[in-house]
Amino acid sequence: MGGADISGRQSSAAPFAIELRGISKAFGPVQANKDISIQVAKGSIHGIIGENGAGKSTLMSILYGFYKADAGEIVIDGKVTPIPDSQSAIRAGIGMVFQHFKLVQNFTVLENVILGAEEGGILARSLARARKVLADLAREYELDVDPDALIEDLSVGHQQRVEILKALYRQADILILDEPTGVLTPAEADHLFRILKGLRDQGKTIILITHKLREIMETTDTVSVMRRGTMVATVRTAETSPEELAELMVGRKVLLQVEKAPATPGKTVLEVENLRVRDTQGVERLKGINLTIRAGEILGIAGVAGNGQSELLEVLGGIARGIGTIRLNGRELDLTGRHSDGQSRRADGIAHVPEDRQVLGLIMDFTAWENVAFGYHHAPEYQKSALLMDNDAIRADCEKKMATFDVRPPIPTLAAKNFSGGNQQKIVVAREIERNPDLLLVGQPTRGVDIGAIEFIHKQIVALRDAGKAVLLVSVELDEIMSLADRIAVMFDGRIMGERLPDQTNERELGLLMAGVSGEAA
Amino acid sequence: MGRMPKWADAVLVPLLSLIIAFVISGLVILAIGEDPVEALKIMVTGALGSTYGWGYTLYYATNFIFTGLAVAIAFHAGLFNIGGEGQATLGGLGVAVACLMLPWPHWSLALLASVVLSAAFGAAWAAAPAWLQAKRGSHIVITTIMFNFIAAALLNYLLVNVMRPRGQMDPASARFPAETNLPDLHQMLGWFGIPFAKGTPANVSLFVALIACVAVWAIIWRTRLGYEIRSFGKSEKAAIYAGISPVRITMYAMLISGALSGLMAVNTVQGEANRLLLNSVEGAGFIGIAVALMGRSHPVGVFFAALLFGFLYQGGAELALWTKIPRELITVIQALVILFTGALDDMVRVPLKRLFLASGRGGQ
Amino acid sequence: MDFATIIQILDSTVRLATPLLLACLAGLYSERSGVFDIGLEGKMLIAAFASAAAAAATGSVWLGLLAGIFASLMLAGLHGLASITFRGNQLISGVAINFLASGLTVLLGQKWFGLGGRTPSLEGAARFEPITLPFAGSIAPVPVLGPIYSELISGHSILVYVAIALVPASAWLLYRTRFGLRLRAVGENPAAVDTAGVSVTGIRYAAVAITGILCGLAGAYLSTALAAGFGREMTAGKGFIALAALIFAKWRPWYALAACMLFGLLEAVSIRYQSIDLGFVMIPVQFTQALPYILTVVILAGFIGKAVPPRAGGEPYVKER
Amino acid sequence: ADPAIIFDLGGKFDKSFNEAAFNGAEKWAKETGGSYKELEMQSEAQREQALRRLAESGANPVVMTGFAFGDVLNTVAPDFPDTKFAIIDMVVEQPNVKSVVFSEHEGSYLVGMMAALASKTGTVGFIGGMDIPLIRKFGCGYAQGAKAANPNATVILNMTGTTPAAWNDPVKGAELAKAQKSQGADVIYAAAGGTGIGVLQAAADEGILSIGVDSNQNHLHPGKVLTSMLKRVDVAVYEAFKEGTDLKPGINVLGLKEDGVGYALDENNAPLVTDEMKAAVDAAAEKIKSGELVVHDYMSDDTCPAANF
Ligand SMILES: Nc1ncnc2c1ncn2[C@@H]1O[C@H](COP(=O)(O)OP(=O)(O)OP(=O)(O)O)[C@@H](O)[C@H]1O
Ligand SMILES: Nc1ncnc2c1ncn2[C@@H]1O[C@H](COP(=O)(O)OP(=O)(O)OP(=O)(O)O)[C@@H](O)[C@H]1O
Ligand SMILES: [Mg+2]
Ligand SMILES: [Mg+2]
Repeated sequence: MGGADISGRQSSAAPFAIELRGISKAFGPVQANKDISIQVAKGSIHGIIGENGAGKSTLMSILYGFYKADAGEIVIDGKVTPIPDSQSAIRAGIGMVFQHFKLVQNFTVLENVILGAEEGGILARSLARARKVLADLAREYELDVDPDALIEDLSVGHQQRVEILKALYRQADILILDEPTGVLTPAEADHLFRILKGLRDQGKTIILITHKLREIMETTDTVSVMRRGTMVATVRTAETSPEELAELMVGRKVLLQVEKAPATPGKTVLEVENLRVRDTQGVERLKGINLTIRAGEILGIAGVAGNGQSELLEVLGGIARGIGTIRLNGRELDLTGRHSDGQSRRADGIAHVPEDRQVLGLIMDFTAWENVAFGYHHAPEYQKSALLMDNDAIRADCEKKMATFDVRPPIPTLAAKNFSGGNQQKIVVAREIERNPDLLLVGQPTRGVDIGAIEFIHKQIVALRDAGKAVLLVSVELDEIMSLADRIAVMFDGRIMGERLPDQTNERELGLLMAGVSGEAA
Repeated sequence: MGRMPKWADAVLVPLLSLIIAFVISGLVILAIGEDPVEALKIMVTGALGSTYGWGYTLYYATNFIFTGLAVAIAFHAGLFNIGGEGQATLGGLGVAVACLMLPWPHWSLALLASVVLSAAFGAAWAAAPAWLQAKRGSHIVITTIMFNFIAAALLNYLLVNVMRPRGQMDPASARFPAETNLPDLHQMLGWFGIPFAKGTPANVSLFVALIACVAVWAIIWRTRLGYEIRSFGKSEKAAIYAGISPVRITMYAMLISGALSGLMAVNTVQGEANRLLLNSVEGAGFIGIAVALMGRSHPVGVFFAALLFGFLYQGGAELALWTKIPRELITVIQALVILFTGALDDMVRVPLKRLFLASGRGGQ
Repeated sequence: MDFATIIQILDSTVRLATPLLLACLAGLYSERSGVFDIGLEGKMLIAAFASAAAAAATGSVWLGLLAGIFASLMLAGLHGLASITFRGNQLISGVAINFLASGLTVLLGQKWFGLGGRTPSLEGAARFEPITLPFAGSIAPVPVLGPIYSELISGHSILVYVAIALVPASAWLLYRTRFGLRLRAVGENPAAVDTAGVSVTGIRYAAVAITGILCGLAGAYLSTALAAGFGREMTAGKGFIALAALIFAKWRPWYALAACMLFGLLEAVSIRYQSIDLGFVMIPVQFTQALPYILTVVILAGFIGKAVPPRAGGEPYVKER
Repeated sequence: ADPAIIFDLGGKFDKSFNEAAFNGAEKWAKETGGSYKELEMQSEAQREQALRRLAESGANPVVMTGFAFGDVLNTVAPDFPDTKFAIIDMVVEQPNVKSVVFSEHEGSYLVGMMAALASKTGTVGFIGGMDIPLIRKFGCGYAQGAKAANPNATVILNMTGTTPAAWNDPVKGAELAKAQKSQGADVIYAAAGGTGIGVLQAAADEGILSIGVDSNQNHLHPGKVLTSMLKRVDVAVYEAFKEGTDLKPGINVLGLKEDGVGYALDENNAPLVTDEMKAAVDAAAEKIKSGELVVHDYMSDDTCPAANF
């Protein structure tokens, strides 16, 4: 049963494994899913792609009974099957691996696997049986994990295996995976896809959500594209191209190339030597980073999420502590002491557009004007006297920034949470760039931001560079790095795997570096 | 619009919750065989019908303003300080030390000293739980509860073994010198020729409380510290990003909170009893929770909520005096207010939100 | 201190630790399921009142016990409603419940009995009498073992034995059964339980109900076994000591037994000795009384063995924001 | 004007001190058909408000039970020169205050004798409420009586606590009684307000004798309460109410001679009290009344010849 004839099997007579009809779901004022219908054939891998916030996870959570749809019906194997809760989904043979794992951290693998699927009131028997079943599954699908290990001691890849084992233990025929590779190394991802293909060949139906077109093209049989809560198309993978999918996803022709003059780097602004950072669990996340950025230069950091980029931004931005040396304009920065916090970094001339604007960059309940002072509330121009802040001055400043950055609606008293994602990002970028810092840290500047805003934000970053400032750009979007950065460093497992110039490299080479294959070997 | 307007969340929700609490309280009165309307009448005339009643109502309200502000400012920092009892207990100790230590020539100087010491003692008692929360992650709710009990034991020890004058039977400190006695409203209004009942405990501390209201308002909404406290309370992660130290803010917020609780003792210990008694706090620390919840942690709201509870307290005392309804009725009302405005908030808010959403959609 | 005195103090410890143990185990269920409960005190209080009132009215301590459990369950249900269904603040709900119990017991007591919040004294079948275990009389003269069996182990009311039996029972339930697995999971990561097809709400309500029942036992013990009737505020902070014991015990049944016995011992000692002379220093009774709270703070501070509460504790389970 | 009475923290149904006062007031009401205002203290800090409110409402005289009112009364009485106050168990020297104090040591002496005579072990116990000189006065008189009846008697003395909570902790009272029993005591005298209820209960449970206080508590556990030390608070209240607005200020000491204290004998304890016991005790009572026998008052010099506190 080869992958090639799968699409051929979709005769209209055979019932689909899954059919969703007219699903709608709103979270308060946000319409996450609008009248969505799809059909997935039995024994196929069906991909779903779409931008952040397009509603993919919501749709799958409805299929799994985690959320209740406002309207629509679910048909499993040709039968209308109401799925009001996860119990019903499990009974209907559906298993789901969530984007954020649903595991009990201080339980063993075995306990997590039997949770909710125990036999009888007493555990001993269930545990014994599960141990046997797990051993069988491990042999069958290369899914081995130590059944007695605590989840908190497992790597992310292994935790994901536990999630898959959970579903298989419940004899799921339909397996949903929500962005399973976001946290995996390329090798782990390959392993996962081998498993998925194996499962498909056993007749199981798989729905795979991912942002990565390469994975869609390599793994799926059919693919659906979502945009802003609606289903825009379902096509056979064999009959489409990455370009077409990207266009469907975004709603217009993509591939933006940033207009920018060649860089004219000046003196060295930032020097990082042998920087090491441990997270709260004591795991070393940065394992000796060395890099420099010069004035008038954008250094792009590429890499799969979770390889230390966040920690790098955090330690530079004064959120995390580390050891090693960081020099800014030749002056050594404090990495552990009193002057290692965000306030000191700002005073040193470092501005930071954080990766997650809603969690870090903004106080969602604060008004726009309060957010404009966020982090700069000690700035002299915002003070009325030694004790009191000058709220009028901040409001006036906010109005100015809103005008410059075209924030809509330009109402300083509106709470941050009431702006759309793109406009929230503009507020953050305005706040940080307008400080005219010596070094700008930017993390995922355009995540979840529409194309118009992307162009605008990119232009602002380039303008800052042209004003002779240094920029450190972290992004998981290779396109963004390629088009914006003057120099690219690739991070893998807490180390810099190598540096390349954008016009002397290609996505393949960068991809290999991102996968941990060192530059010399590549 | 389709969204719940701000005023509805700030005023309508607590008001509806309050009404539910009062309706249930009325049912409780009916259940014990009394007439709720009659009870309300007694409460209103007893608490608000004369300057005498007002004297007590304002006296109690003064306590609740202090403890309400204390809870509110901690709420702004995302901290739940239920240690007001203990902090006010220690504040009382501060007042006693201030009044007994030096011979003060005039009440104003004594007031200054007791304000400083009561605030300092209250803040000190809040410092340990704050530090443990900030540095060691010990849950501040539990530690402040524990510190309430420890404070009670400490005061008990001090009053029985250290501060009780020889020959006195009840565990209380010596009487404070007459020079430290604070002028009451009768005296103060008398300066302006306004008549006010004699012998009520409302005193100059009321004005200290009002000043505290303004000060807390200014701190929260007008200073950098307040800005940082609010930021930290909304999102600890974002606060760290902005360079706001969680340890520092936890400490400051709790120190201010403890100081406010401690200040309450100026009213009860120096303003009323003129000596340190075993339990002069009498649950005001807990009522602060209800006051802050109802007042939505805003000083203006706290002021009105404190007045309401002052009214309930004085009204309740009158009820106990003139009817068969025990004073514990007030405890029940207080419980219901906390329950409905604090814990069952969503019971009112969610349907209200839906109503606004529906009316918004219908209007479009 | 002679042997007989030690036996007496330990005997008293067992009696005084029993309400703590029942309340502590009660809290354990709720908190293990992720619902913080600082309303143990209130539930105990209302149960103490209801059982004494019902026992006084009916003359049967068993009916009293049922009434106590029922009353405590009502408050537990209220806490569940606030913290599970309406996703309110669990701590605030707990505070409210304590006040509610404190007010209602006096209000109702005054209405029914007119004794200023007290219930009439209970006698005979309206009280739990001490049980003499078999052979207690005949073994008594045996040195050491005799007094230990006949005075320390024998001669307590049935609820004391129930409380102690509940320790292994709880340990078994929590760690060896399906219900226990789900209960612990729901306190650690409710989303994991939800996606595994088990109702988070159901488990949490079940846990809160068990808490209600056990607090009912604790309250009934106070007013119908330890004392002979209800007096206002008769729990006098025992619910908070139980809470302290729960933290001290790191939310585990066997540790809970040890913690409650320790705190019971402190109480027994502080009743007997107004101050303890250690030769070089006098320990005032107030210190002994405050020791449970001080120890809990020390434990919470993590200087000796950190107490990590259930990870999802205190947070309502919210799927859709 | 109606008279008024304020009960202290234990409440008017404490079966002891406050209840005695209540009974006195009730007796007055029944005899005269008059009505009176009453108030129960619920917290320490409320005292002044309660006192003022009653005085203000026109009640006269205002009677209060308990030493704890002393300090407050001192400040309130001058504000109401036309109102008469009576305080029990405390001396307040104000022109409009009548202070009633009792010679509890005399009554305690008598029940101490009875305890020693009834004891088979030669060990008797005393459980006081809050540890204050007043309660030590009880304990000291009791110990003197016990030693007088049996010079070899051992008297175990315990106090429940140091705060007003000690008046209302039956569980603690019961635990203390059990502890005393294990030390050999077979008669225990409780002078501890509501806490005493627990002492009497535990003594009955454990099969030993107890002695009640203030009111006649013999009926609480018929046949198990040896006697009760009567303190005629009821008489004091009754008298004060009867005097009404003509209440005579000054200090009033009520001892055995004035029938202010005594011991209770009724059908509940008749089987327990032998004729010899009664004879011995009554003889001592006569001697005290005549002044031939002086029982040492602890509060006169803070010492006790018969016991160590
Ligand atoms: N529990 C929730 N409560 C409220 N709003 C939600 C919730 N979950 C999702 N949303 C909103 O619904 C919309 C769709 O979200 P969803 O998570 O389904 O997107 P997605 O396509 O999976 O995005 P991503 O690629 O970032 O995972 C977003 O606007 C999101 O903010
Ligand atoms: N939680 C919320 N509460 C109230 N209004 C909201 C909320 N979330 C979004 N909105 C409103 O809904 C509108 C759409 O928001 P959304 O984030 O979906 O925009 P978007 O289409 O993704 O825009 P962008 O491309 O800029 O991210 C915005 O105008 C915003 O004001
Ligand atoms: Mg998603
Ligand atoms: Mg968006």
